[in-house]
Amino acid sequence: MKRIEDLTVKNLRWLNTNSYVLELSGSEATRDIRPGNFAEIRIDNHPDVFLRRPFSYLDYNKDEKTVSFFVKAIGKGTHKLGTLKKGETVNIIHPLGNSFSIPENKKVLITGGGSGIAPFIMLGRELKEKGNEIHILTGGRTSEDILFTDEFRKYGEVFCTTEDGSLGEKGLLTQHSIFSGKAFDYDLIYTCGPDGMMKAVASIAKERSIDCEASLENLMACGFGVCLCCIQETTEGNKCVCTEGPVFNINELKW
Amino acid sequence: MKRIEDLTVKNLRWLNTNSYVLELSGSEATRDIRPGNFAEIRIDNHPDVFLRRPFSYLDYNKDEKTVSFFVKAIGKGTHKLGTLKKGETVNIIHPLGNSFSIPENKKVLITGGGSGIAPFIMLGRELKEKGNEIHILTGGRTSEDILFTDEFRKYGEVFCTTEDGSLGEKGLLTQHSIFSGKAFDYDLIYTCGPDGMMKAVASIAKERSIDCEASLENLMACGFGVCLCCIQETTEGNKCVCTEGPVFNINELKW
Amino acid sequence: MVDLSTKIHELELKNPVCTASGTFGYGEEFADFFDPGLLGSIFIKGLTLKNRAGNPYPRMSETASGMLNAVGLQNKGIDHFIENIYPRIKEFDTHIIANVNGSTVEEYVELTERINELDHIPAIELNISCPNVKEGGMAFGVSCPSAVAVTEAVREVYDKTLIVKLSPNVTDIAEMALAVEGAGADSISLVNTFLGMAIDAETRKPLLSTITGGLSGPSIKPIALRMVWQVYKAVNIPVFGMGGIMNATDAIEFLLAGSSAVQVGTACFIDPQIPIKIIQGIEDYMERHGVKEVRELVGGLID
Amino acid sequence: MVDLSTKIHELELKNPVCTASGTFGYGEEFADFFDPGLLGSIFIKGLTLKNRAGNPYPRMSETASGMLNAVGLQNKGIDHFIENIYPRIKEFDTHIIANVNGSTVEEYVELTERINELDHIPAIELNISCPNVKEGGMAFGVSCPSAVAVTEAVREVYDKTLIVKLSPNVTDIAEMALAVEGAGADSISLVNTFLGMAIDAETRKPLLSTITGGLSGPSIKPIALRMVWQVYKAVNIPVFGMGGIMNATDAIEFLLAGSSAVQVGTACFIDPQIPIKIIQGIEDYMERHGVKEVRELVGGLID
Ligand SMILES: Cc1cc2nc3c(=O)[nH]c(=O)nc-3n(C[C@H](O)[C@H](O)[C@H](O)COP(=O)(O)OP(=O)(O)OC[C@H]3O[C@@H](n4cnc5c(N)ncnc54)[C@H](O)[C@@H]3O)c2cc1C
Ligand SMILES: Cc1cc2nc3c(=O)[nH]c(=O)nc-3n(C[C@H](O)[C@H](O)[C@H](O)COP(=O)(O)OP(=O)(O)OC[C@H]3O[C@@H](n4cnc5c(N)ncnc54)[C@H](O)[C@@H]3O)c2cc1C
Ligand SMILES: Cc1cc2nc3c(=O)[nH]c(=O)nc-3n(C[C@H](O)[C@H](O)[C@H](O)COP(=O)(O)O)c2cc1C
Ligand SMILES: Cc1cc2nc3c(=O)[nH]c(=O)nc-3n(C[C@H](O)[C@H](O)[C@H](O)COP(=O)(O)O)c2cc1C
Ligand code: FES
Ligand code: FES
Repeated sequence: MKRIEDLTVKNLRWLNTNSYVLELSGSEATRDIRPGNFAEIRIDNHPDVFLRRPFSYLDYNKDEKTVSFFVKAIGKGTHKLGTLKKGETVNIIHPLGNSFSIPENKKVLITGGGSGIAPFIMLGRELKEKGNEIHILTGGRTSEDILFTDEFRKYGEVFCTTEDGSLGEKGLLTQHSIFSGKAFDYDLIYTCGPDGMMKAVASIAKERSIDCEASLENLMACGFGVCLCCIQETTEGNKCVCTEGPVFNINELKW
Repeated sequence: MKRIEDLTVKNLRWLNTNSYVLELSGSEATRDIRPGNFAEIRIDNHPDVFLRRPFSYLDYNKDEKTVSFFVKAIGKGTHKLGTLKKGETVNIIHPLGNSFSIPENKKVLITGGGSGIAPFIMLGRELKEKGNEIHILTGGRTSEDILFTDEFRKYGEVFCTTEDGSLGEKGLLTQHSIFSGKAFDYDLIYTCGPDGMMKAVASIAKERSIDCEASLENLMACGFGVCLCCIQETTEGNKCVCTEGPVFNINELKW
Repeated sequence: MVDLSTKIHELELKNPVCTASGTFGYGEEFADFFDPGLLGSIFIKGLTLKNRAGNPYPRMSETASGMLNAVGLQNKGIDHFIENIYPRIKEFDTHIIANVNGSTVEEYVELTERINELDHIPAIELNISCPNVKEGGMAFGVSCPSAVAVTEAVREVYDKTLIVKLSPNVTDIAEMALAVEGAGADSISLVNTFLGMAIDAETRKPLLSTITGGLSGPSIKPIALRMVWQVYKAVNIPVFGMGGIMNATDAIEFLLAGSSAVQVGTACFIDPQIPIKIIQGIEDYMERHGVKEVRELVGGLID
Repeated sequence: MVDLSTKIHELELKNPVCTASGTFGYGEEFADFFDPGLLGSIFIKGLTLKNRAGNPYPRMSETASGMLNAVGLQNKGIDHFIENIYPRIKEFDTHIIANVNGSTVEEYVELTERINELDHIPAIELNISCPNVKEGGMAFGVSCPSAVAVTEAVREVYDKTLIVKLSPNVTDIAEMALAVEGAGADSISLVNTFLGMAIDAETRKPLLSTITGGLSGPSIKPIALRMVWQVYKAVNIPVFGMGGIMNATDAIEFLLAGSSAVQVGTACFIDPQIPIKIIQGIEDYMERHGVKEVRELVGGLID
């Protein structure tokens, strides 16, 4: 069930100069949250922000009734959201969208760039519970962008690339040696991040006939399937990213 | 000279449930400020406040480079302004408008209702410096609304009315016994407040052939004479309240 | 207790708060947020005869106090609607009103005939004002003769309540309203979106795939309100007013300007419960002002 | 160093940032804030032949991301202007452009003739789009024949640069633009304000003395931008674009849509220094994007 809730800022922690984790408490919706879902957050007190903004969950805690988000401050709304103080109220609609598939006892690769790593902590945890072997590959411009590696290590082996070579292998995410290695025998690849990165991962997956799921970040006006603004062209026609996505099997996408 | 300044909130003090004093520091404009002048304050971070809001000075301090305003929270902008915190920045254009006339060694009556008392502290001080005898009459709904009496007592005798009789005489400001007393021999009356009150004071003044100046609060879009939205009908045609006012001799007004 | 009911031709509305086509899906999408049966009526997403994919992505751009959309009437066509959606929503405890679109007069007529067969749809809203389709749509709504032609043709085959939705992208809205009244409309709804545009200065590209799109939200409210008032004064049929209604005060302003009922659009994206809050807010206002029947407010502007 | 200069007919502008009529007074009111001579040009407050008191108070109402005004061309008439104001402003180091208003074609012509005598006014802006006057004004700007009539008549007596300011309250702005181009206009400026309305729900009264007024500010930007783009594609004369420009990015969007220069209006009330900030912002943008001449941006939309 979708809910509209007024939640309380429990914590807002900047991780580096351009991203932060926003933790909200008081949610009755946690039991419905699945890895890949997102929320529509209303951003108040900004004269130029009219619509809500969609964010994937970073994590949630049923007992503490908290949900958290990893946000990259890229524009007016995300900057404004980053000025919230502990105790302030945030109005959110959630949980929204579909979720990643969770296989059992398979070997999977998670690839995330930028804010695209947000949905993968919850995914990693669930995948591990189901006995999957997990590799996590994250990419960024510099070492500053490589986040949550400690958390990811709880679920599997972590690899990374940076464009300046300051951490992990130097280059783009899809240039990582993992892709050329012999052990590239995954049953399923997950990807989320900039369009170019996701498409590159998808084309590798296709080439090797590996199943692949991508989480899209199309522009949204509503987030719950009524405005039809967020559509993605698929083999079955236009689909709503907010209700039929954000997770798509890449075979559906006309990439 | 009009200036656009970014000032710092030195203090914001609520006086009762619906009004506060906002003190700003860092102003280079204080030497140009005259009693009756006002400032156009930009109110940020409110999605529905587009234009600046005009406020008369409550006071200023040349040495400390501060200016202060007495604000009644009556709508969205004035409420928002009341949430400012010490250290935050406020953009203001000032000083604007004309000012009250300052006679010498005369007997004057100041009448102020609601936020209309704001301009009279500065006026009282200057009038006293010029050797005038000053009576100050303020009115409000209840005793809570009667403010700054200690300050006013420095400049002259203070009278007041409240509608509920909780302080001073019971009734409307113009029902005060001062108006029917024998000693109603003022050379000049000043008035600022709700339209109805000012008009009632003005009609008494006219009746007794006493000079009277009223400070108007017409709706303003710019505050410095270019939009022509704030006009007041006068005997000499439409005048701009923001440049040719806000202070008018009532003989000019078609009241 | 105040009386919120209002009447549009033969349509009795339990209250004057409806939701605008294209912003409320088929109503079911809001069932988690409130009971859609509480609304005055629901104007469902625009229908066409055949499946329409709509325009390419991107279709949306946020603007100052509003948004542009270029959806382009995406829907699966009338057959799909009748088979799959209608059965699910027909039992809502309020009126379902179909928003009818065509690229020719014949298409409008054929679609109307199909909808006419559906017992639980007591009214149609003839959309001659969609700015987001290449053929038909707004083209019908910006010239009197074509607006008259499509209204007359549809009137011919439709006996239930016929609402014609006007485009605000015209010089004289009252003239358009009079024309469609003369052509047999039972009611007029306005405004549809204003044709607008947004550009990304960094890339120098338009922000919508179609370059131009439809502007909605509070930014258009002052113009929409003026048009409703002009139309109210010009015609003798009831008006559904809309355009930027975000709260009960906005809705009351539209009633005062002459709307018999209002439609809430874009606001539903930001606060999906807003229609219910508006009903409540109108009730509060009426109690506060001693207004017994909401109908007293309609056209109640003191000018 | 980038080249900000642009040309409108015979008018060389040192930069494309001008200020809109009615929002910048006669320029002198801004002298405390910046040197008006730095502007591309100054469109001064609308002039009429005779003294005009304008409309009664109240004349202003704030709206979502904008404002309504009902000033109604208050000014002291051309004689007063020539005697008292012109001598003070004629030495500004930029072009002073007069905004010309009439209620009949003859008035427009007579006023133009008077202005023609003023050496330091190299151009006029024919305002056929003021929504706030009962006679003339917008009436000329919403029908092609009357727009043509007034433009032709004024062209007859005026050899300097003739800019015609269009009303956005029309069905087909490109058609209007083509008509006035055909009638001899050297340039087109748009948009004037949109006819809007505001109501106080508590008192049930209109918030403007004239009930309706002109909407300006960022709320209208998407529609204004679309109209500028349509006009740019339709005509061969240069365009002054305006409507809700609040910063350099907005101004660049108007340039990309086809404005040779822009006018900044309502924004001047909120930040009187904004025109200068916009000049600086355009310069920064050009440097960042390696654009050498601002003229390269005009109509540079990649569609
Ligand atoms: C399903 C989904 C999940 C997402 N999850 C995350 C996440 O976990 N962390 C994160 O940092 N970001 C996430 N995003 C992206 C995030 O929504 C945008 O970064 C945010 O909306 C930008 O808002 P802004 O006001 O800062 O940007 P603006 O200043 O408005 O614009 C900057 C850019 O942001 C993008 N944008 C603006 N509005 C929207 C919108 N309504 N929907 C989508 N994109 C928009 C546009 O590309 C625009 O050019 C997600 C997006 C989607 C659709
Ligand atoms: C010269 C002058 C001096 C003033 N001095 C003071 C003062 O010292 N202290 C004080 O508390 N108030 C003063 N006011 C009134 C003050 O400007 C308004 O109370 C304030 O603008 C209301 O803003 P708001 O957003 O809270 O109201 P809104 O929510 O916008 O509207 C509430 C009401 O406030 C009034 N209002 C709104 N905008 C303006 C505006 N731009 N100009 C004038 N009135 C407006 C309208 O009547 C409106 O109905 C003065 C006004 C003027 C013109
Ligand atoms: C995303 C979106 C889709 C719309 N689709 C339709 C439609 O299918 N048919 C129609 O008549 N109007 C459609 N409209 C217009 C609305 O019904 C309404 O007329 C307009 O948005 C103005 O009201 P608002 O400002 O309250 O949104 C749509 C509007 C939006 C924002
Ligand atoms: C208070 C006010 C007065 C105006 N007076 C005039 C005028 O005298 N002549 C004119 O052609 N336009 C006048 N305009 C319209 C502006 O020049 C401009 O076309 C319009 O405001 C749109 O631009 P903006 O959104 O940047 O303000 C006026 C606008 C405002 C807000
Ligand atoms: S965002 Fe509205 S339908 Fe997906
Ligand atoms: S407020 Fe603009 S002229 Fe007075």
